[in-house]
Parts: sequence; C-alpha cells; structure tokens
Amino acid sequence: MNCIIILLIYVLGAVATLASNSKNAAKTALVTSLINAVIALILTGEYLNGNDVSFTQQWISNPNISLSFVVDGLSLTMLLLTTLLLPIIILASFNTLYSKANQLYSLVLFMAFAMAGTFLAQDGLVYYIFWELALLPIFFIGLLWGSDEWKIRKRVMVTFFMYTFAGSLFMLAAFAYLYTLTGSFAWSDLSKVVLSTKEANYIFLAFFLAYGIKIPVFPLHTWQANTYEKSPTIGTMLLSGIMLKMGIYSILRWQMPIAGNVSENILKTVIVLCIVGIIYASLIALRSNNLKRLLAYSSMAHVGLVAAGAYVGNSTGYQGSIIQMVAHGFVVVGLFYLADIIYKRYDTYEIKEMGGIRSQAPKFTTFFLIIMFASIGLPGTFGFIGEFTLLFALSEKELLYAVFAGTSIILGAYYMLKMFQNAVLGSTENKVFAEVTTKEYFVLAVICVVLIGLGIYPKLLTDLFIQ
Amino acid sequence: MSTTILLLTLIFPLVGTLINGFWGKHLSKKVSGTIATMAIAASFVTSCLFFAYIQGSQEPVKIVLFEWMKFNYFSIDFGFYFDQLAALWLLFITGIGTLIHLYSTSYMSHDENFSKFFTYLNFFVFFMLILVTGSNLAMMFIGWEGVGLCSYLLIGFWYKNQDYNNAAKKAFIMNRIGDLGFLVGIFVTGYLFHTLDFIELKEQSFLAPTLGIATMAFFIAATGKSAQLPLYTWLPDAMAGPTPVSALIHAATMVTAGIFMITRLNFLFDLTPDVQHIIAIIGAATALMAATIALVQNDIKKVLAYSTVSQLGLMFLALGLGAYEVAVFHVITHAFFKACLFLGSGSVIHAIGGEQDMRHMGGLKKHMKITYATFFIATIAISGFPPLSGFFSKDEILLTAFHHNIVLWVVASLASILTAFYMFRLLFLTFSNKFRGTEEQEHHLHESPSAMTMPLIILAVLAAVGGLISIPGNSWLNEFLKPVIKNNAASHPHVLGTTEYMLMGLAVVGALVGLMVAYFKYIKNKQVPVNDNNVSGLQKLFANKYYLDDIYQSLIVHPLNFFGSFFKNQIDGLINGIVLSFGRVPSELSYQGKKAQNGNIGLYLFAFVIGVCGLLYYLFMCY
Amino acid sequence: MSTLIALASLAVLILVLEIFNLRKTIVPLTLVGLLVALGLNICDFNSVDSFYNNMIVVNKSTVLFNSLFIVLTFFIVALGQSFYKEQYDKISDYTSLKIFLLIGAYCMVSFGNLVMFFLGLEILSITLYILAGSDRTNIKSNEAGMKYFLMGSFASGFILFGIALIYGATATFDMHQIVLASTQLAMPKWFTVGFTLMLVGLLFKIAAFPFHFWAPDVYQGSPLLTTTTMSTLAKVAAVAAFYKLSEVFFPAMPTNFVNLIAFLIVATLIIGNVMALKQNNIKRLMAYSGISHAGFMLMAILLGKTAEPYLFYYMAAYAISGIAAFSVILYVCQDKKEELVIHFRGFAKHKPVLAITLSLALLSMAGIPILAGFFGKLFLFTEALKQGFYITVITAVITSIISIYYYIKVIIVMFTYKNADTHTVYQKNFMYSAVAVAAIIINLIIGFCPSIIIDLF
Amino acid sequence: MEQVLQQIGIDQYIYLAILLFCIGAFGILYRRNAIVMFMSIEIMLNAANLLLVAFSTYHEDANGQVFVFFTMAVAAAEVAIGLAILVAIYRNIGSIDIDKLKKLKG
Repeated sequence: MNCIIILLIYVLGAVATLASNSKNAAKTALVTSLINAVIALILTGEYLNGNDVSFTQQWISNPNISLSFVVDGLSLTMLLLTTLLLPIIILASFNTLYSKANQLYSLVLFMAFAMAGTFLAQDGLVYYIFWELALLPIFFIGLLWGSDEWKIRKRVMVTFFMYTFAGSLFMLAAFAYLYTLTGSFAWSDLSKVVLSTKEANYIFLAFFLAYGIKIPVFPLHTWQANTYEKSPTIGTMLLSGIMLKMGIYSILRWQMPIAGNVSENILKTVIVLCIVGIIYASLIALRSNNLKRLLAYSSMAHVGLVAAGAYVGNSTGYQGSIIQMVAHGFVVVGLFYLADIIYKRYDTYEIKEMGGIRSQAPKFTTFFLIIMFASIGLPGTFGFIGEFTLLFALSEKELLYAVFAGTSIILGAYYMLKMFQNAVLGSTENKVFAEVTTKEYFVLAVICVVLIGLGIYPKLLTDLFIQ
Repeated sequence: MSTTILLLTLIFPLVGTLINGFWGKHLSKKVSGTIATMAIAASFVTSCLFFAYIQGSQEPVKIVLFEWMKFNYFSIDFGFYFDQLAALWLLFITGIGTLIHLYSTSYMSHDENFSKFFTYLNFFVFFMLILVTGSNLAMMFIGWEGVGLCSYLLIGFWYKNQDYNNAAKKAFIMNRIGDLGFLVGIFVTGYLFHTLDFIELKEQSFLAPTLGIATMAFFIAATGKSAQLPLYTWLPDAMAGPTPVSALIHAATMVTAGIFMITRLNFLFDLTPDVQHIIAIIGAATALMAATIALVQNDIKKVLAYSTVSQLGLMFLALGLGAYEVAVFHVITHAFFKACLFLGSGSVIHAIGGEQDMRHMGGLKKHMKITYATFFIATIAISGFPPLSGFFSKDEILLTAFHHNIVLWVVASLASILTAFYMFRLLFLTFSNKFRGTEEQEHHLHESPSAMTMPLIILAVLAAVGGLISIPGNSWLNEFLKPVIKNNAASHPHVLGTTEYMLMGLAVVGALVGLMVAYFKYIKNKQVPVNDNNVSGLQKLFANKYYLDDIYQSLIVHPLNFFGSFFKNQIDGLINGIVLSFGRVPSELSYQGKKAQNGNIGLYLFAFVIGVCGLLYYLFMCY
Repeated sequence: MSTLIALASLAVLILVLEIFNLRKTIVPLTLVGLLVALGLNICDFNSVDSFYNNMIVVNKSTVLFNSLFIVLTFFIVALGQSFYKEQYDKISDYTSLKIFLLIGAYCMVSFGNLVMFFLGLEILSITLYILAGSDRTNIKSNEAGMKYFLMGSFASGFILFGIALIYGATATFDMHQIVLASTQLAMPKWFTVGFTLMLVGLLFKIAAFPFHFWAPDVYQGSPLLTTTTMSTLAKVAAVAAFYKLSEVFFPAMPTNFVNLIAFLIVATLIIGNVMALKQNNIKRLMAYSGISHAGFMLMAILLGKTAEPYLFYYMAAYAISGIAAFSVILYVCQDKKEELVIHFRGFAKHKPVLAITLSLALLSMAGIPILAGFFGKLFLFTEALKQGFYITVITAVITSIISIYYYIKVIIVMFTYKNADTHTVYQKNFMYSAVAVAAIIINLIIGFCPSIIIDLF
Repeated sequence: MEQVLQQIGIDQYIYLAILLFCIGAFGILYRRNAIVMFMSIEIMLNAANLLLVAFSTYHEDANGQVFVFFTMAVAAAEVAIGLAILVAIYRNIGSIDIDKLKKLKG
C-alpha cells in the first residue's frame, strides 16, 4: 500500500462526484471519504509494522523537484485527522440540502486531496503547490454556497483569499531562497541547511506570514471570524477542522526545522503574539453574540495555544501541538455541527434568540456538554491531553507563558459556559427544538467517542509520533 | 488485597452513572434511585474492605493501568494509589455518599429529571474517588476537574432558572482559576522532579528555588476548590443546587479536596515554610471573615455555606501550621455534622415547600421532631461542646495555633465563638418560637419520610461520636496517618498539660457565650432579623459579604467585559482596517493612475521622451 | 530557413486563393500550412546554421521561440475563422496579415544581422497597425490604430537611430561581428547610446514602464482578435527579440545598467498590477496584466543566459494562458459593443466549462499552482534570488498578490448568479470553445510537467 | 567625399543627425496635426538615414547605404498605413486633429 493511493482516490472521487447527479453526490463523496479513511487506517497499520509506504518520483529536473510523499509520525497523524474527519464532515452536511451538490462535494473532495497532499509532501515545492491548491476549493465553497448577501460574502471571501494567498507567496519566496542555497526543495535537504541568524530571521518571518495568517495568529486573524461566519457549515468545518491545521503542521514540519536558529527575540515575540492572541480572542468570544463568530474566536484562542506550543520548539511542544491539532479538529467540527443543528431548528446563529433547548432535547444537550467540555480541556477528554502538554511545553520555556496562556482555560470556560447558558439552558419561549435525528446522533456520538476515548487512552494516537 | 476489588470501588459509581445516564429515562424513579444508591453502597462496602486491609497490613496498594501520557523525560501513568489517606476519604465519601443518595431518593422524588440527578451524583462520586485515589498529580487533576464539572451540573440542576445557572457558572469559573494554579503546580513539579507520581515525589523531592511557586500554585488551586480567600465566593452561591448536593459536594466531600491535596503533598509544603505561613494566615482570615458573614445571613443554606467556608478556613489554618492530621480530623468530623446540618436544612426546606428564608420559619420543633433532634446534635457538635466530635477536632486546631502563634489562635477562637452564635441563631430561628410562614405552609408542615430521616439519624450519631477517632492523648487517627505524613514537625499537644486544659476550657466557655447571646437574642427577645436593606454599620458590611463580590465584579468581570467589547468593536476593526489598507493603497493609486492615463497621445509621447531622457541621463550622466 | 520560406509562400498562397475564390479553404489550409511550417521548424531543432551571410540564424533557441510563435499563430488563425465571420470576404487579408506578422516575429528572433531585425520588427509593427485599425468604421479602432501607429513609428525611429549609432561604432550590422567588436575594442560612447535607444524601442514594444502608455488604449480600441494577437504573439515576439539582443548587448553596457533594468522591472510590475485593479473593461485589464507580465519577462531577460529556459517557459505559459483567456473573452463578447467585465456576470451558469477555462487561464497568469504560470514565476524567483535581485523579487511577490485581486474579480463575476442576465443567449461557437479548451489543456500539461519545456534547452 | 568628411569630421554629422532627430521628436511632441506629425517622423527616420550614410562613408562600408534603402521602403510603407488610418479617421470624425482622439483612456 502506498500513501499516494489516498491522493488518487480523492481525485477520482472528486471527478466521480462531479459526474454524478446532485442527489447522489453527497453519497459518492461519503463513500470516497470512507474508503480513504479505511486506507489511512491500513496505512497506519503498515507504518507501525515498519513497512515503507512512501512515494518518491523525480518530477522536474531543473529546478530539482520531486514528487515525494513520505509518511512519518507527524504526517500520518495529520493524514488520519484529514481522512477520519472528512467522512464526519460530509455526514454532518447531510443536514443541509445544497444546490449543485455535485459541484460542492467535488470541491470538498478536491480540497481534501490538497490537504492530504500538504500533509504528505516532503518536497517543499510540492508541499507549497498542495498548500495553495487547498485554498481554491474553500474559496469557491464559501463564495458560492455561503450565507448572507452576495456582496458582503464576496468581500469577505475575497479578503480571505487575498490575505491567505498573500501570506503564502512569502513562503514561496522563502522556499525559492532556500533552493538557491541547497539546490533542492526536499525536506531532508532543507532541514539540514545551515542558515545564518539573519537569513534564518528573514525565512522565519516569511514562513510566519504564511502560517500566521492561516492559523491565524494575532494580529493576522481578522479574516477568520468573517469567513467562518459566511461560509456554509461544511466549509467552516473544513476550514477550522483541517485547513488551519495545515499552518501548525507546517510550523512543525518546515518552519522550525529549517529556520530553527532564528533569533531568540523573534521567537519570543512570536510566542508572545500567540499568547496575546489567546487572551484577545477569548475576550472577544466573551462578547460575541453570534454563535458562529464565538466559535471562530474560540477556535482562534485554542489554535493560538497550539501555535505557541509549536513555536516553543521542544519535544513537549511538538507532541502537544500534534495532539491538540487532532483534538481541536474533532472538537471544532463538533461545535460547528452543534451550531448548525441549532441553526436548522431555530434558523438563527444569534445566541440571544436561542435558549430552552435543554428541556426539549436532553440528548443534544448531553452531546453539547461533552463537546463543550472537551473544548475547554476537561481532563478525561482529548482536549485536556493537548492543552496539558502544550501548557507544559510553554512552562518549560518560561513559566509565565504557561500562566498567561493558561488563562485560556479560565476564559474558555467563561465564554463557553456563558454561551451554553444562553443558548441551551433557560426556559423555552414557545420555540420547538426537535431532538437529534439518528444521523445527527451518530455523527455526534462518533465525535464524542473519539474525544473521550483518546482522552483516556491517548497512546492510541500518540504512539504514532512519540518514540 | 485484590486490585479488582479496589478498582470496583471506582467502577460501581461509574456503572451507576452509565446505567442512569443511558437508560435512566426508561427506568422508574424507584429503580433508578435504588441503582444509584446501591452503586455507592457497593463502593462503600469495598472501601470498608480496603480499610480493614490497610488497617491491618499498613501496605498501600498501587495500581497502574497503563501509561497515560509520555514526555521526553518522564511519563504519567493512568494509575491509582490506595493508601491510608485515600482510605479515610474513601470511607467518608462513599459512606456519606450512600446516605445522601438515600436521602435524595426521597428529597428529589418529585423532580422530573430524577434519573439525571442521580447520574450526576454518581458521576460526582466517581470523580471524587479518582481524585483521592489517583496515583499522581495528573490523575488527581482528572478528579479535581471532574468534581468541578459535576458540581457545575448539579448547582445548575434546575437549569430553567438563569440565576442558578449563573451560580453554576460562577462556581466552575472560580474553580478553574484554582485549576490553573493546579496546572502550574504540576508543571513546576514535573519540570523539577521529572515525575508526578506521589510515591516518587515523596522520595525524590528536594528543595528547589522554584518549589515555592509550585506549592503556592497548589495552594491557589486549593483556595478555589475549598473555597478560601480570595476565591470562596462561589460556594455560598452554589447553594442554588438541590440541598443533598450542597450536603455532599459543598460541605462534606468536594470542598475538602484542597485539604486532601495539601495533605497528600505535605512533603512538598513542609519544604516551603513561607507558603505554609501564607496558608495559615489565609485559613485564619477566611475562618473569621466567613463566620462574620454567617452572622447576618438569613437564608438557612447560606448560613451553613458560610459556616462551611469558615470551618474549611480552620482546616487550612491547621494545614498551614503543618498539623495535617489535625486538619484531616476536622475534615472528617466536619463532614459528619455539616452533612447532617445540610440534610436537616433540606428536610426543613422540603417541609415548608422550598422556603429557605429563616425569617419565614420558626417553631418547627413541634412538627419535625427527628429533624430537630439531629439538627440540634449537629449544632452542638459544630459549636464545639464536649464531648461531641467538633469539640475534639476544633480544639486540636486551636491548640496547634496557640502553640505557633497567639494571633492566629485569637482569630481562630473568635471564629469558633462566632460559630456557636450563628449556629444557635440558626437553630433558634428555625425551630423555636412560632411559625412565621404563611398558613398554607403551616398546614403542610410535616416530618420528612424515613428515607430522609434515616440518614439524618446516622449522621447525627456520627457527629456525636466521630471525635473518638482522635481523642487527645490517644489518637488513633494520628497513628493511622503516620505513613502518609512525612514530617510530624508540628507540635502535637497529645500530651495534655495545664495550658491545654485551660485552652479547652476557654474554648468551651467561648462557645457557651455564643450560645447564650443567641439564646437571649432570639429566644428571650424573639428578635427576627431585619430586612437586608435596613442593616447598618458592621452588619451591613457583613451582609454585603465585605463587598467582595462587588469588588470582583468591578475589578475583574467588568474589565474583562470592557476589554472584550473594546477588542471586538475597536481593536479588531482597527487591525482589519490596517489589513484592508494594504488593499486600499494600491486601489487608490490605481484610481489616480486612471486619471493620469487621460487618452491624450501627446502626454504618452511626452512620457516616452521623458523616459528616454531619464534613461540616457541615468546611464551616461550619473556617474 | 525553410520555415521562413514556407511561411512566406503560405502568406502569398492565401492571397492567391482569394483570387481563385477559394475563401472557404483559406483557414483550414492555413492551419495545415502552419502545421507543416511547425514540422519544418522542428526538423531544424538540432541544427546550428546560418543563411545569407548570417542574415538568418537557426539554432535550438530560435527554433523553440519560432515554434511557440507558430503555435500561437495557429490558434489565432483558428480563432479568426469565427471572428471574421461577418466580413468573411476579407478573410484572406486578415489571415495573410497574421502570417506576415508571424514572419516578422520569425525574423525578430532569427536575425543574425540588425537589418533583419529591423525588417522583422517593422513587418510585425506595420501588420499590427493595420490590424489595430482594421475596424474602419469604428472610431475606437481608428483611434487605437492611430495611437499605435504614431507611437510605434516614433519608437521605430529610436530603434533606427540606435542601430545607426551602433553601426557607427562597430562598422557592421552583423551580430557576430558586433559581439567581437564590443568585446575586443574600446567602444565609443555612441555604442552604448545606440543600444540604449534600441532598448527604448524594445521597451516600447513589450510595453514596459515608462513606455507602456499606449498599450491599454490600443488594446482596448483594437478589434478583439487583434488584441489577442498583440497580447500574445506580438508581446512574446518582442520579448524574444529583446532577449536575443540582450544576449549581445547587456555585457557591453555600463555597470549601473543592471540597476536601471531592475528599476524598470519594479516600476513596470507596480504600474501594470496597480493600474489593472480599477479596470472594468476586460481588454484594458488584460493590457495592464500584460504590462505586468512584461515586467516578469524583463526580469528573465535581466537574468541572462541561464534563465533562457525559464524565459521561454514563462513566455509559453503566459501566451498560452492568454490565448485561452481571450478565446473565452471572444466567446462572451461576440455580440457586445464593449468588452466590459460585467458582461461576464453569471457566465458560469451558462457555460461552466468555458468559465472554468477562463478561471484557470487567469489563475495561471496570477501564478496559482499547479498551472503553468506558477512555475514560470517560481523559476524566475528562484533564479533571481540566486543572482541576488532581492528587491526585485520582493516587489514581484507583492505585485503578484495585487494581481490576484483583479484576476479573482473577473472570476467572481463569472460566478455571480445574482442579478445575472439570465436572458443572455450565448451563441454557440465551436472554434472559440475548442481553442480555449485546447490552450488550457496545453497550459495544464506544461504545468504538470514543466520538464517537457525546461529540458528542451 | 572623404576629404569633406575629414574636413568636417564625423562628429559634426552625428550632431547634425541628432539635431534633426530632436527636431523630429519635438515636432511630434508639439504638433497636433497628424500630417505634420507624420512629417516629423519622417524627419526622425531621415536623421537616422543621414547618420547611416555618414558612417557608411566613414567606415568605407556599403552596408550602411543599403540599410538606408530598407529604411526608406519601410518608412514609405509605414506612412502609407498611417495615411490610411488617418483617412478612416477623417471619414469618421471629419478632423485630423489627434487631440480629438481621446475616447480610449483610463
């Protein structure tokens, strides 16, 4: 079994989905994603057995670029996140009847293809190509299937597109510069390159522009809440669940190994920015009235922590960020799904207009509670393992970092519980909230099982990347 | 000792949770309640077995299930550690837990979410057991946060009332502040000693410069969970939950987690005397402050809540003085009488249909004999009259304080005198004189059913005789805990001298004074507390809880909200504006450029010639 | 050489066919003829040869450039089949003009002598003047023709004057001997002045700052197919000629010359991309986009011989995307008076394939992977960084970001369904669609496998 | 002829050519009548021609003079096209003032 199969299947699936009619598109996409989920699991098995599942093929001789897809602990974990989350996301979208579903799901699969490629590629340029490719589908998904008035949506999506694209072009320039030094784009060569501090600084900053925007890190975040709000739920899930992980993954894979000897001041500044972002986003989440925006800022706060951990650059930070990426992926998809379910019933994202759900839908409430508490890192959920490891990593670097970043567990609890109280609790006001359907139940149950299962026995996953 | 039996102790409540959680809706209330109660009872049985075992062999049991987390220089096990300390907590958690479950089957019988209540309650016990049996700090943290979760769920159990939800939220967040402390403590400890395991920590710990930060952080965690200054304000609000919850979680078990944790880590705290001093001072201050607030409270549960805070303060005082087993002793006796008091108040509230204001009670003695009797016993116990349990445990604290620092002793004694006063005030206002409620309420007054009175009786008995486990001079508890507590550095007045007897006498006299004042005020003069708005002076300060809540509101909550809005409305827009200006600048340039490109060929040619001149000038003149 | 002869014959043949009233066969026959010429051209791939006293030079790079020109002409002629439907009686003129244009382009890169270069340039220019003003009754076309003609001849004057000065310095028009002379003898100042004047003319032809002003106006006023030709074939040919000359002259220029060119590149990139932002006429937009691409290609020229494959790749990628884009623009604007961006509103709903084609073409120009334009830019950046042109690369990166905006704007308009003119019936047009799709497929192929072009060198 | 050249010097020819060229260029810049502009262009081209011929003699190389013929042919062709366009314009707007051509801008 070779890891490139996953990419091929995604492309084939995308084509098949495009070819199918609107009715069957979602099912085709689901089947494709499920096949890939299975394949990813098989690959994991093979990888653990020590089989080589990598793929390398010379592509362009001048400049030297090869199609190199290597599976290691990090990329495999990310691949698993992508492949396993995608069926959940697609299944979660069954709630909504999208027009031109075949195009939508085709784009979704194409985006999955690009994201999986980003995680697998070990050649800087191939990686960059996948990185950019992932941007196009989500742009169109947001643009064509998003909510709100066309004009506003267009402005939001264009800002998002321009912003992220702008950042990544600097990364391309950095790669081009690295190529002039090494004559290769291969990760194995680039990670060995010895840079002077000045060079490392510039390259670090170029990468940071790309990743900082994608993640997003304060103050490069302004696109995020708007984009999350205007995208259709499936787009929001893809964005927050998988796509922003590309940024953190890239820090771990590319930025820190290559530009690791960046000057301490820059590194510290970046970590401090991440931490400032945590508090900043948490406070905004506290004052958000729109559920989707609240979740967007909450996501930003969480990811800020992950980024801070990744930038610490020690092994604890490394594993912490991987763990939290997976945890956050499932949590945030769960949260947006919950928001979507509420939206389907109440037809609003305004928290003020919700309430009285608990008395009508205890199952829904239970799921809400579990996912919410996983989000704020309650021990026993996977979110805790991630936050714990990350905060520990920060404390290894500087205890004050951990203290300030740790305020997120307080503020996170504050805004989440506040939201929960206003959105779910309280009395009914003659609004009918139907209990979750079987499909919804299934999706939420899977997410909860993953979160709790991995929270209790994280080795199931962490063994992949911790030697 | 079979590990299976030990694990069963944990598993029973979990099974109870799961059964009630998944199928509770389909079960009848009776079955549901029985299952929950039986689960805890079964746990109690296994706890007893373990207690018997450890009493005999003295050998703690460590169970490691699997490796939970792994870092490059150490790993954290998913394991349990059953020792003497855990045994004590196991016993009274499951023991009192069983009683309160039993009580709840009756107390909650009219609630529509009956099974959910028991789900949460069982879940709480499960987490509490993890907290006390976890083999390392991280495991303890699971329980630590888990009980916080259940506390949140149970305080906000009547979720339709947003005030209750606010209280629940407040409890959780205040606890989280402490939890951050816990985490910081864990991090420093792990970083310093490369382990979080209690056994290894005990063996390997040494004094390091940053250890003080760790112990201070742990103490902050304890102030959160055990409701000490400055984080105690959630506990009185937590009375929003059903009364059995208050009894179990906010009096007997959860709030003692902080004491448990510090006792567990006594070897670390012993290394940092500065932090111990802080603990002692905070403990004493909390004890006095809460006691003064309790003087003027009119809500029956609020009085008990402040009383709890005050008593916990005394325990922390003991901890700060290094007298860990004294603190543990008071935890146990306090669990008995405070649970009894809460359940008693629950019985009262139950009887008058949910009324909690003492001003509308009175004269219940006639209607609720058992409740009154048990309540009376518990009140004497908490006020520190010999030979009931409270006397012994409180007196030991006072004695220890006296030997360390006379100021602390004075404060603590004052707090206990006040305790006697406000407890009797409570007793008299509730049970004596005439009923002050509505006629309809009076009509319904009745003694509670046996499922409620049974636990009351048992707890009252325990409150009465519980002091026997550590009577001065011959302390079984002290011996039992010896393996757990590394340093018995604190002086233990188990050899009684004149000073000790004098102090005991003073304490009793003090309690009597409290009683008499209350008697004269509320029985003889039949005073009824005035409305909150009409109080003045010191009373007003007390009634407003030293304005601590308001201070927090204006110093923390309001700024947070302000900054949240400020960031959301101003800063985010500003940043966005800066980002967009990167687009506006080219776009403005483009606009101006369009004007320049005016379609006039003369201009184009002119630019052409200028360009040529420029090129030539640069190349040939510009050397 | 045989290619040139074949092309010349083809052009004449087309005119002859008109005489024999075989108009229907003109376009197919021309296409076949072009294929033959392409074949002949490719046959010379490995030969190094010169003809007529080194008037025409054949080597690998000229063969490649010429092949590209022929391919582009092929597409343009094919598009002409539909475009000149209304005035089909003049098809022979238009078609033969395009072949002449190709001949000019051929001479511009294959010259071994400045005479040949000048002739090639003039053939190309004059043909374009005619084509630009070919819509006689349309005042805009007239204006475009006039503007282009006036400025073009003005530039020709500079080129000619430059050639004269160079001749004065070296006493020869032969490139080979000029190289020899410039490297061996101390040259009088006229030589560099002469080349600078030629440079001016060439910068004008590729529409680089500050000689770019004509481009938007002329592009806009010309008939659409002429715009297509200008922005693809003519631009690429001028760049190639520039490159050929630069090979010889750049080494002989003063040291601050590189800075000058770098400055011009930066300015061109900024002007092109910034000015494109606010355009609502697609032709103007493409004109400014073309200016910015001229900046990129100028960058490749600046980088010298090592960047030749990259220059060629960039040219190919740009021109092919241009063909694809303009085919779709032709399709959309067939019956429109003006080629406004709004006319594309909701186009994706009617013709998703063509809309996607245009999107891909524009994205390729913007430099989105995996399209050819991306590699073009990447190769350039890499090479430029290698040679230390940091500021140029950073400007290029920033302006690329700007460029995304106006490309994406057009794409979004196509996908705007709201308020879309649902009554618009787009006439079916096989040729436009076929050329568009074929061009975009070529773009994708060279995007997926840049090696097939890069490895040719 | 050579004598003349030696007497006057090649530099003078160059200056003359440049002068002519500049006259042509300024003519284009300042005149708005298309015909006059055409003439100016011709002056520019002829300046170049003069230079070519001068150099040709100076170097004793006939190539330069041959080039002049090419130039003349090209110039003729160019002007033919130019006039054709001009006629078209005149037909449409009845004027040959190029300042009236301002439709294309922005």
